[in-house]
Amino acid sequence: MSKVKSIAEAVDLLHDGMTVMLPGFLGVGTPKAFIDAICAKGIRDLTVIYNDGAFPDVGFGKLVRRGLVRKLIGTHIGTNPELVKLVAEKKIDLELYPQGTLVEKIRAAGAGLGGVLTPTGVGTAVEEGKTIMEIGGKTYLLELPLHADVALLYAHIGDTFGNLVYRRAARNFNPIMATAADLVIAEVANLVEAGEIDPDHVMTPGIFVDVVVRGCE
Amino acid sequence: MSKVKSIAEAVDLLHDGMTVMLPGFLGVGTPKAFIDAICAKGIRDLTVIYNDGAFPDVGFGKLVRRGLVRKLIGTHIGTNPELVKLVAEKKIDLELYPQGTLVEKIRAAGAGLGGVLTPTGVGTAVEEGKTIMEIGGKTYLLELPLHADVALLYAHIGDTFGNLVYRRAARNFNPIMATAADLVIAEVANLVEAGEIDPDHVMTPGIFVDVVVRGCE
Amino acid sequence: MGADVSRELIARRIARELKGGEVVNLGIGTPTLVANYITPEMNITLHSENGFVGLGPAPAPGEEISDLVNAGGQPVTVLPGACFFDTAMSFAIIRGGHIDVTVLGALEVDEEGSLANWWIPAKGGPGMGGGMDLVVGAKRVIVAMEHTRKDGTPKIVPRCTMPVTAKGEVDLIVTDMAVIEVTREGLVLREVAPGVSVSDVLAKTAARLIVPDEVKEMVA
Amino acid sequence: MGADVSRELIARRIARELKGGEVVNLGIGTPTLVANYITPEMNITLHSENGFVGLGPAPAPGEEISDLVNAGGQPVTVLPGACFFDTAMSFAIIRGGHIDVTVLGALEVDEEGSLANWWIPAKGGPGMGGGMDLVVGAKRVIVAMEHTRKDGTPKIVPRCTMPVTAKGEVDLIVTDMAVIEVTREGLVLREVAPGVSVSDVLAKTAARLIVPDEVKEMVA
Repeated sequence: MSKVKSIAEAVDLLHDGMTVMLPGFLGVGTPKAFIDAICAKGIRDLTVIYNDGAFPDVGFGKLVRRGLVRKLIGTHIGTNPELVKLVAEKKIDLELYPQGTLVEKIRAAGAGLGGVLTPTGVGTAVEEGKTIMEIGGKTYLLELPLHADVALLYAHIGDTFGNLVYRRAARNFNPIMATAADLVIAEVANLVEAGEIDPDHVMTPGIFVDVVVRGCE
Repeated sequence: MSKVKSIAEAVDLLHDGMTVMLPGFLGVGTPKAFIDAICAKGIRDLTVIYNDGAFPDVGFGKLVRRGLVRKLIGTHIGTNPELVKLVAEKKIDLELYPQGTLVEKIRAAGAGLGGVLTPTGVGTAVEEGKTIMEIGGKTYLLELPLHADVALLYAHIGDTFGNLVYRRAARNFNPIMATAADLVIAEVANLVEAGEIDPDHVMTPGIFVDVVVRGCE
Repeated sequence: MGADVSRELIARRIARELKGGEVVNLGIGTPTLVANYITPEMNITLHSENGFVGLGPAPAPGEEISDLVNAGGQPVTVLPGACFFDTAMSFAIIRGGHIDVTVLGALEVDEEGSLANWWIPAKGGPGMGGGMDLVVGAKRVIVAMEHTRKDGTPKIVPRCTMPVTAKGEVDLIVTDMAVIEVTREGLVLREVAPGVSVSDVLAKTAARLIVPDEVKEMVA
Repeated sequence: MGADVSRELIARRIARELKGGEVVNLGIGTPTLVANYITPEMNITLHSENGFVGLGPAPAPGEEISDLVNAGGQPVTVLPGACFFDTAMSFAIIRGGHIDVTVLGALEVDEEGSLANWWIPAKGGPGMGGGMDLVVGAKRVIVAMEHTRKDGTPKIVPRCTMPVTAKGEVDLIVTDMAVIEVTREGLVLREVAPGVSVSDVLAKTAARLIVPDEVKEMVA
């Protein structure tokens, strides 16, 4: 049974106020066509889990410019001066984590873990409000799972069952975010039939993916 | 710089009393030639981290039959009656974890985490002696990292830099164990030059692998 | 009813519980037989905890592939759309709630839906393998087992006496005699096997069973 | 000394710290320049935290590949033996101690080897990105920076005044004026740049510096 839908059908599954996981690193690995569709429809008040600020006219930056983002949960916003300004003016909320912590929080949600202990951030502002544990003479912060309503993935190849293959550095957060949202939509540059991808080369199992849409390169 | 050595050279890096990570599931994914070399040399008093009991004449079972194993850290021994008997006679120590817990403990060691919280085992004999934490109304066990002196991997393809590709269900514990031992030795069925494997298809980055040996299919 | 016939009855009945699009893990033994009653039209994806989804039937003799076995170590095939992954991902799938239904055997099940299906090795049992994660992580847990031990003593008990695999995780028990649902109120008898009466089931069950007005005949 | 010349001096000096077989992560800015002084014979593997090892030089104009950028977002190439992975693996490599050396810039470093290189965004800074994990996880942390701010005030201070990236993790500080080692006893001045005297360095350093009998000239 094919999971392929049109972008219009898939965007209809979203609504204002959602928490959205968006993979990507400075825009690489972020779905392009799907972001444009969200901007066109104007789905707003979004909490976005995304690594960085991207650039003002790229990926996540487009959502910011279009005024659709209420809050960013990420690691770094320095590449997007528009976002930096909006955060300073308190027009967009910002929740920061070290990058390795952000990805482990997402993985924990997807993997059914109640949390992980990381040494990153000990003795810094990052530890504020967190449970601190000492184990074997070393200090760790307890970081809790981070889950989303929807994850919007980008893959180089996808099949009709939702099996995905990423290309080069566009992989980044995609395989992890695929595991941690109630609804998972994948924009794929190249759509193939189930069975056409070598089962050893699949990077995200299709069982995680609910909807596949055709995107662009 | 090539990491390729002969099996004899690689076995010389091992010594009695080591803690050894051995990937595999009922023998599939376990290095064959390297196990035979350990049996031939008689490296003994080993603590082996391995999922199951394998079978008496397969993989880990060969180490047991040869009398080289002092302790197994695993999840299930029922397929190997010789091992069951040795455990019952207290000739081999046994430390059991749920399979998902075992792999997370190994991953935590490799990923620099101080531990993970899992719901698996709560309210059972598995929780004995462990820190129990309640988070958001759900109960979890704190499971600590598990590290080894050496990991002995098995890959279908490996290059001279140690990049590895596994085949089908032989992947199992290999990629995780690759990250959590001081010394990592990979037996590869097919040895190629660095650069011959598509960088998107590599399943274990060569930076984890210290020594590559040629094995058999 | 012979053991084979009763195993088949259990497997067929459980297959009817599965819904289109579900991801299912079948344990070793009777649960494995459920696969025989899953048709392609049912659109079920089988997960194998040793590292793949898309588990297919056994290969033709001579066509076994050494690296492709199921969680019981038997040669298998994969279907189009299958994919392989490592153990960390396999158990992230399991523990993370991405398995819709797990079917597994049990030595005991109790009124709270706790089950025992492994034994402390010091007492002669094999260890828990992946079973504890499956029972805790799957959205729905179905136990497939004979209603009693070989000596006729009940396996459905007020409170497990053996080391439990998990507490309160079982949703449905399917035996050669009955289908029993685990509810907040306790164990509810939903169906009895052909030729088995409600009083037969009550006689072979040590746990308290709630018997509603309507108890259907088990259709397999 | 012009800014370019001093950045080059710092980068060349740091390249001399790297040993054969090491896995190295280079931060944005001056640290990136270190790559210009790493030869293939040195057998160094560069890690890029956005998801690969085997980072190579910039591509020829027109040969950029959209999915292949470094952690600064610039088009790059990969060398034979490179491989790609996801962010979870990238930071498992970082936090798990599989990076031998990380080189990064800093706004402040103090006597305990703590460093500040990000700013709380409410105060106008960008966020920590992957820097905190790198500093905590790498076996060896080398700071590459100008010895003072543009206004001439010292960046090497008794105690960081800005939000720290990590406590006590810095091993070596390489500036346009000096090479300073962080030891249990405190900061030890190991080398001074050509044309710079020990007293020049002391004058531009707010932290206490231990000056051993022998202070070498920085060889780049």
